[in-house]
Amino acid sequence: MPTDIDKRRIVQIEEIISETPTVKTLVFKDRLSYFAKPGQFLMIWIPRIEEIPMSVMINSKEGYAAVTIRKFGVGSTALFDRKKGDLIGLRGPYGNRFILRKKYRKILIIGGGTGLVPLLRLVSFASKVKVRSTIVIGAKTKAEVFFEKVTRNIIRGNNSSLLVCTDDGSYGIKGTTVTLMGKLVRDESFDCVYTCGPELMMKAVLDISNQNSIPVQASLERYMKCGIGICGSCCLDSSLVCQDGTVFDGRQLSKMLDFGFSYRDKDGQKIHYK
Amino acid sequence: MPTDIDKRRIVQIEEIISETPTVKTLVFKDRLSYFAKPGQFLMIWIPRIEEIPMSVMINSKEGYAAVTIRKFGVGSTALFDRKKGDLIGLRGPYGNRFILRKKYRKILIIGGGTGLVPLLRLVSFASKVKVRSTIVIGAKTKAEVFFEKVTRNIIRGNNSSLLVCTDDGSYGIKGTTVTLMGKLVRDESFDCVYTCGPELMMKAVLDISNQNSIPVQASLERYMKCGIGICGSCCLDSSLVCQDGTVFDGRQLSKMLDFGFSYRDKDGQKIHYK
Amino acid sequence: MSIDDKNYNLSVELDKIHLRNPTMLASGILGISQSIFERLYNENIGAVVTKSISVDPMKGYPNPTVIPLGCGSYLNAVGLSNPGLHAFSKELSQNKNIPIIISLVGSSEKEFSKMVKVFDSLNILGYEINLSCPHVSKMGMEVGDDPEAVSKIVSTVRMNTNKPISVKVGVGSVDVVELSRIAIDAGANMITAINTLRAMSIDVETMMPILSNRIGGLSGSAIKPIGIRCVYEISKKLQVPVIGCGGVSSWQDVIEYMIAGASAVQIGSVLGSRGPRIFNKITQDLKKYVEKKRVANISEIIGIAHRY
Amino acid sequence: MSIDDKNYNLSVELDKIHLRNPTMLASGILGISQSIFERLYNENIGAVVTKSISVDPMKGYPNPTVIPLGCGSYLNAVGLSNPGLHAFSKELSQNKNIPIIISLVGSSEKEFSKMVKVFDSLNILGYEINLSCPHVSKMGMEVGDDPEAVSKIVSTVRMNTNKPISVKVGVGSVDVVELSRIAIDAGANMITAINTLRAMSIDVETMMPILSNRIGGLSGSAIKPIGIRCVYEISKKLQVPVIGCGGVSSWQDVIEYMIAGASAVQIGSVLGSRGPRIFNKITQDLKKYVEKKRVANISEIIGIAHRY
Ligand SMILES: Cc1cc2nc3c(=O)[nH]c(=O)nc-3n(C[C@H](O)[C@H](O)[C@H](O)COP(=O)(O)OP(=O)(O)OC[C@H]3O[C@@H](n4cnc5c(N)ncnc54)[C@H](O)[C@@H]3O)c2cc1C
Ligand SMILES: Cc1cc2nc3c(=O)[nH]c(=O)nc-3n(C[C@H](O)[C@H](O)[C@H](O)COP(=O)(O)OP(=O)(O)OC[C@H]3O[C@@H](n4cnc5c(N)ncnc54)[C@H](O)[C@@H]3O)c2cc1C
Ligand SMILES: Cc1cc2nc3c(=O)[nH]c(=O)nc-3n(C[C@H](O)[C@H](O)[C@H](O)COP(=O)(O)O)c2cc1C
Ligand SMILES: Cc1cc2nc3c(=O)[nH]c(=O)nc-3n(C[C@H](O)[C@H](O)[C@H](O)COP(=O)(O)O)c2cc1C
Ligand code: FES
Ligand code: FES
Repeated sequence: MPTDIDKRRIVQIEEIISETPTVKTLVFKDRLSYFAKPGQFLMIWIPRIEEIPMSVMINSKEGYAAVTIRKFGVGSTALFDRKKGDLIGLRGPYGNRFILRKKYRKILIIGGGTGLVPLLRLVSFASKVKVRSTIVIGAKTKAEVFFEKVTRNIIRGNNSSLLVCTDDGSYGIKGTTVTLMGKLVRDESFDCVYTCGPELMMKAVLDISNQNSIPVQASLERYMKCGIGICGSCCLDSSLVCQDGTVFDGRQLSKMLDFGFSYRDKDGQKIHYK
Repeated sequence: MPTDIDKRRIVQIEEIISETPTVKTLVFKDRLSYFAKPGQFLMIWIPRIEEIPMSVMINSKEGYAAVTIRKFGVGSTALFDRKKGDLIGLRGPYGNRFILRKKYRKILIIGGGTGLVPLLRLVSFASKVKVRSTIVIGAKTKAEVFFEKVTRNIIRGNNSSLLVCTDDGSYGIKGTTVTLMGKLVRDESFDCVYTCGPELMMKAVLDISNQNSIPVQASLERYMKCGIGICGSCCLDSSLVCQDGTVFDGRQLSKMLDFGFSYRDKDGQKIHYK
Repeated sequence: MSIDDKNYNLSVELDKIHLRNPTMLASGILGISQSIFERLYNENIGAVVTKSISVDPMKGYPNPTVIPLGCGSYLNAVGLSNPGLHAFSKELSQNKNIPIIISLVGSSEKEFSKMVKVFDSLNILGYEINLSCPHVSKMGMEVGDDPEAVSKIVSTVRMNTNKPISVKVGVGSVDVVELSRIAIDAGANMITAINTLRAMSIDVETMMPILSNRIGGLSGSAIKPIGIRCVYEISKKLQVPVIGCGGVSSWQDVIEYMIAGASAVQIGSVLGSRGPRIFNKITQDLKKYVEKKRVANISEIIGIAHRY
Repeated sequence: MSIDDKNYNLSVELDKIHLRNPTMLASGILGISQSIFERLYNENIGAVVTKSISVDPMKGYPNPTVIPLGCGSYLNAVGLSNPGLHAFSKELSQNKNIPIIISLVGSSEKEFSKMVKVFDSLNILGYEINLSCPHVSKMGMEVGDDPEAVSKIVSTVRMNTNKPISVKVGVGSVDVVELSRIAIDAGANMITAINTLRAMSIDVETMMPILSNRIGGLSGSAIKPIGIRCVYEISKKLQVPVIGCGGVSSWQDVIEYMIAGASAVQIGSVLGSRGPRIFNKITQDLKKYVEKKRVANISEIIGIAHRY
C-alpha cells in the first residue's frame, strides 16, 4: 500500500543558495525529507511545468531539507528560476540507500557535480558514527566547484579530508576525480568507495575499485516518470533504478550490460553513451 | 475511515444450541465479536438470502461469540435452519453500548425474548466488576423461557438474583416483566435499569423508571440496511439506532416522539405500533 | 441561526438558490426523515437532498444492500427503496426553514409530473432528477442512457414547476457532458455529478455475489477522481452551476471539487464513518480555509483550475 | 523450469494460449524491456503484456504522469509513450521462452497491419489491442467509443495473424458488453477488461491540475469493483475467455476475478508498492489456495459466481 511518502506535500522555498552560476540549492521544510537516507530521492513537482527526480540535499536546520539543481532543460531550469516563497510539490523520499557497514573505518567518496548531493548525506552520517571519509570533488573548472564549504563544515573535527580537483587545474589538484582516485587507492586503503556523478565517471570508478578489490557503491540516474516501480522508464538491465536503486553495489554493477553503456530516452528507446 | 470491523468475515457455525422450538443459538469463532460491548450488534450475512442485524451473544469459549435467533421471516428462518459447519458472514460489531457507571452497586435487568442477548453480556460484565444484578426474564409461557441456565452460570457466586415470569404462570412467577418490575422497584433500590425486548415493554419500563426516578438504558431495534449510519432506514426521531444507539438513556428516550409509538418499514413509511 | 452570519463568506448561489455554505447531503443518505434533516441543519449543512422518491412506495432489494469496502469506499444496491410520493409529502409537510431539495425518480413523464404537482406546494428549494442510479432497471441509469427520455422527462418537470431543477448524471453509456447538455437544453438549471458507478463484489470464500442484486453502485473515496473529472469537464463546457458529488470526506475534497468547477458539493458515504457531525466539521474547516487564504467569498475559487 | 511442474494445478487456457498460472503483467507497467520480462518470468509470472506499442516512437506527456493517490490507487497519463515498432521489435528479437503478448495501439487500420506484419515473426503468444486508453486523443478510448472503427481494426489485425487476439475494453461511452461483442464478431479471440477510468486530481494548495495532461486514468484498488462487474457481465453474455484487470493486489483478488468469470488476470498498479516479487507471492498463495480447497485445477472456479 502506498504510504505517507507517496502523499504530495506542497512546501514553500524558504531559502535559496547560489552554488555556481548554474547550480542552486533550494531549502524547504519537510519532515520526511529531513529523515531521508543517503541515496534517496524526491519527485519534485514544479506546478504545471514538470516533475523531476532530485536527490535530497542535507540542511543544517532540524526538520529541513533541500534540493540542489543544475540548470539544464525545461524542468530543471524552471526549478532553478523559482523564487523564495514559491511553492513546489514533493513526494518521496524513494529508493534504497548507501550502506555503511559497521566494520568500515575509512571510506572514499568520489563525487561529480550534483552527484555530491546524496554523498554529502552519507558523509554527514559517517561523521556521526566516526567513520573517516576522504572526499573527492571534481569539476571541469574553478567556477563549477561547489559544496566545498558545506563539506568542510560536515567533516570538521572528524579527521576526514576533502580533495578538490579540476580538469583544467584552475582550482585544487589538476586532473579528474578518476585519476585522483587511482592515486589514492594505490597509497591508502579504503573499506569502501561511494560514488555518484556522470555515469562514465562512475563506470571508471567501478573498474578501478574492481581492479583493486575494493567494495564499491554507486547511486545511478535514469529517466524517471513514476519514481515508484510502475512505469518502467528507469529500467537498467533487469533492475528498476527507482525501486531497486538508486544505489547498486559493485557486484550488481559489474553484471549490468547497460551500466556505462546505454540508457533509455523518454520514449523508452535505448541510447548509447557517447 | 471504515476499520477492521467493516471487513466481512466468513465464519463456520461450530455449535448449535436449541433454546426453544423457535429459538436457537449459533456459536462461531470471531475475535472482534468476542470483544463486543454489551448492546452492540453484528450484521449477519446468510449468503444469497439476507443480511440481518443480530445482537452479539456471549459464549464461554475464549475467542468465540454467538447469535441467538428467533425464527420469524425469511432471513431469520434461513439463519435458524443453518446446520453445523455452514458458513455465515459477519461485519461489526457496530453501535454504542450499555454504560455501567463506576458508582453503580445494584442494577435491574428487564429482558424479553431475544432481547436478553445484549443484557447477558452486560450481566457478565457486571458480575466481573462485582455489581449485583437482579435479572427479570419474561415470556408468554413455559415453552418460551430460555437462557435460564446460561444466566445462572453467569451470576453464580455473585449475590445476584434471577427471576423468571410467564404471562400465563406456567413457569416461575405469574405476570409480565413490567408488573414484576413495578413490585421490585417499590421494595428495593436500584442504581439503574437496563432493558431490551419488545418496544412496548421497554416503553413501560421507561415510564416506571421515570416515575421512580431511576436511571434507565434501553437497547432498541429498528429496520437496518447498512448498520453504519448511511442509509437512514433505522432512524428514530433524529437518531440513528445503528450509529447513535442501539442504547439510549432515559433522558433521550423520554424526548423521542417515535419511541413506543411508531417505526419505519422497509420502504421508510411510518407504521404505528398497535 | 447565528451560524449564518458567522459563515457569511461560505455562502454560494445555485441558480435561484442561496446556500449558507456549499455542503449538501447526497441523495439516498439518511434521506427520508424530517427529524434527521433538522439535525443535519443544526450540524450546519448547506442543504439536504432527499432520498429519490417515486410515485409508489418501493421496498427496494433485500439485504445485503450496502457493503463497506474499506478505504472509505462503499458498494450499494438499495434498489431505490422509498416511502413514495404521498407518505413523503406528509413527512415534509411541516417543513419551514430547512433547505430541502427533493430527488425524484421515475420511469415515465407522467410519474414525474404527478410528483411535482404534489411536492411543489411544500416548503422546498427545488428538485434533483435522478437519471443515474446504476442498479435499478427502467429507472435511473436506463433512463439516463436514453437521451430522448432525458429530454422529455426534464421538460415535463420544467413545465410543472418554477423551482430550480438539477439533473443528476453519472458515468453511463452517454458521455457525461453530452447528457448534461441535453438536460440543460430541456430546461434544467444545473447539474449534479456524479452518481455511483456500476460495480460488484464477490465473496471469495463462498464464491457468491454479496449484494442481493449482485450488481450495485460504487461510492466513496474510490470515485472521487472520477467525480472531479466529470465536474471539470461539465463546468468547462456548460455555463450552469454544477454540484459535485462523489467521495467527499474532508474540506480539502470540497475545495478540490470547487476548484474543478463545482458551486456546491454533496456528501454521502463518509457519514458511514464520521456521522452527521462531519458537516459541522467540514464547515468549520472551510471557514478557517477562507480566512487563512483571505478569500472574501468561497465562490471565488469556483472553477479556478480551468485557468491552468 | 521446475516451477511449472509444481504449479500444474494453476495452469489456464486462453484460446490457444496455455499459461502456467493465471497471472499476467498489465500493459504499460514495466513493459518495455526484455530483461525485465525475464526477471518477471523468474518471479513466476504467467505471461507479460508489453506497453502499448505504436508504429512511431512516442515521447508521451511531460511529467507528472503518474500520481499515487493512496489506498492502492493511482492516476496516470503517460500518454502512451513507447519506443515504437522498430526499436521494440529489436528489443524482443532475442526472446525465446518468455510468454509475451504485445499490446498494440494506433489510430488507423494501416498502422495496425503494419505492426502485426513485423511482430508476427517474433516469439510471442499473441496480441492485445488497446482500445481503451482514456487520455490520448485519436487513440485508445476515442477508437473504442466508435464501434465501426473497432470492428475494422480488429478485422485488420485478424487478417494479418493467426495468433490469438485479445481486445482491451474500458468504461467509456459504449457499453462494455456491446463493445466486447463487436470485437469478438470482428475476429478477436478474447477480451481484456478493464483499462483505467477517466479521472482527475487537482492540488488544493496551488489549485492546479496535477497531471500535465490534466486528465488521466484511474487504476488500482479503487477500480476493482468496477472491473469485477465488467468481467461478470462480459463473461455472462459472451462465450470467450475474459482476462480480468483492475486493482488486483492479492491472491484473493485473483480468485474474485476468476469467480466472476476471468480465465486469467492482469496485475499492474500494485507493483508500485510491492515490486515484481508480488507475482511470486500471489502464485505461491494461489497454490496454497487450490491445495486447501482441493481444486484439481484452478480453472474449475472460473465463472462460478454465475450460478448464484
Ligand atoms: C535519482 C535521481 C536523482 C537526481 N538528482 C539530481 C540532483 O540532485 N540535482 C540535479 O540537478 N539533477 C538531479 N537529477 C537529474 C535531474 O532529474 C534531471 O537533470 C532533470 O530531470 C532534468 O530535467 P529537465 O526538464 O531540465 O530536462 P529535459 O529538458 O526534460 O531533459 C534533458 C535530460 O534530462 C534528463 N531528465 C529529464 N527528465 C528526467 C526525469 N524525469 N528523470 C531522470 N532524468 C530526467 C534526461 O537525461 C533528459 O534527456 C537526478 C536524477 C535522478 C534519476
Ligand atoms: C440491533 C438489532 C439487534 C437484533 N438482535 C436480534 C437477536 O439477537 N435475535 C433475534 O432473533 N433478532 C434480533 N433482531 C431482530 C432481527 O434482526 C429481525 O428479527 C430479523 O431481521 C428478521 O428478519 P427476517 O428476514 O426473518 O424478517 P422479514 O420477514 O424480512 O421481516 C419481518 C420483520 O422483521 C424485522 N426485520 C427484518 N429485517 C430486518 C432488518 N434488516 N433490521 C431490523 N429488523 C428487521 C422487521 O420488523 C420486519 O418487519 C435484532 C434487530 C436489531 C435491529
Ligand atoms: C446507500 C446509498 C443510497 C443511495 N441512494 C441514492 C438515491 O436514492 N438517489 C440518488 O440520486 N443517489 C443515491 N445514491 C448516490 C449518492 O447520492 C451519491 O451520488 C454517491 O454515493 C456518491 O457520493 P459519496 O461518494 O459521497 O457517497 C446513494 C448512495 C448510497 C451509498
Ligand atoms: C502507468 C500506467 C501505464 C499504463 N499504460 C497502459 C498502456 O500502455 N496500455 C494499456 O492497455 N493499458 C495501460 N495501462 C492500464 C493498465 O494496463 C491496467 O488496465 C490498469 O492499470 C488497471 O490495472 P491495475 O489496477 O492493476 O493497475 C496503464 C496503467 C498505468 C498505471
Ligand atoms: S521511474 Fe517508473 S519504474 Fe522507475
Ligand atoms: S441502518 Fe443504515 S443508517 Fe442505520
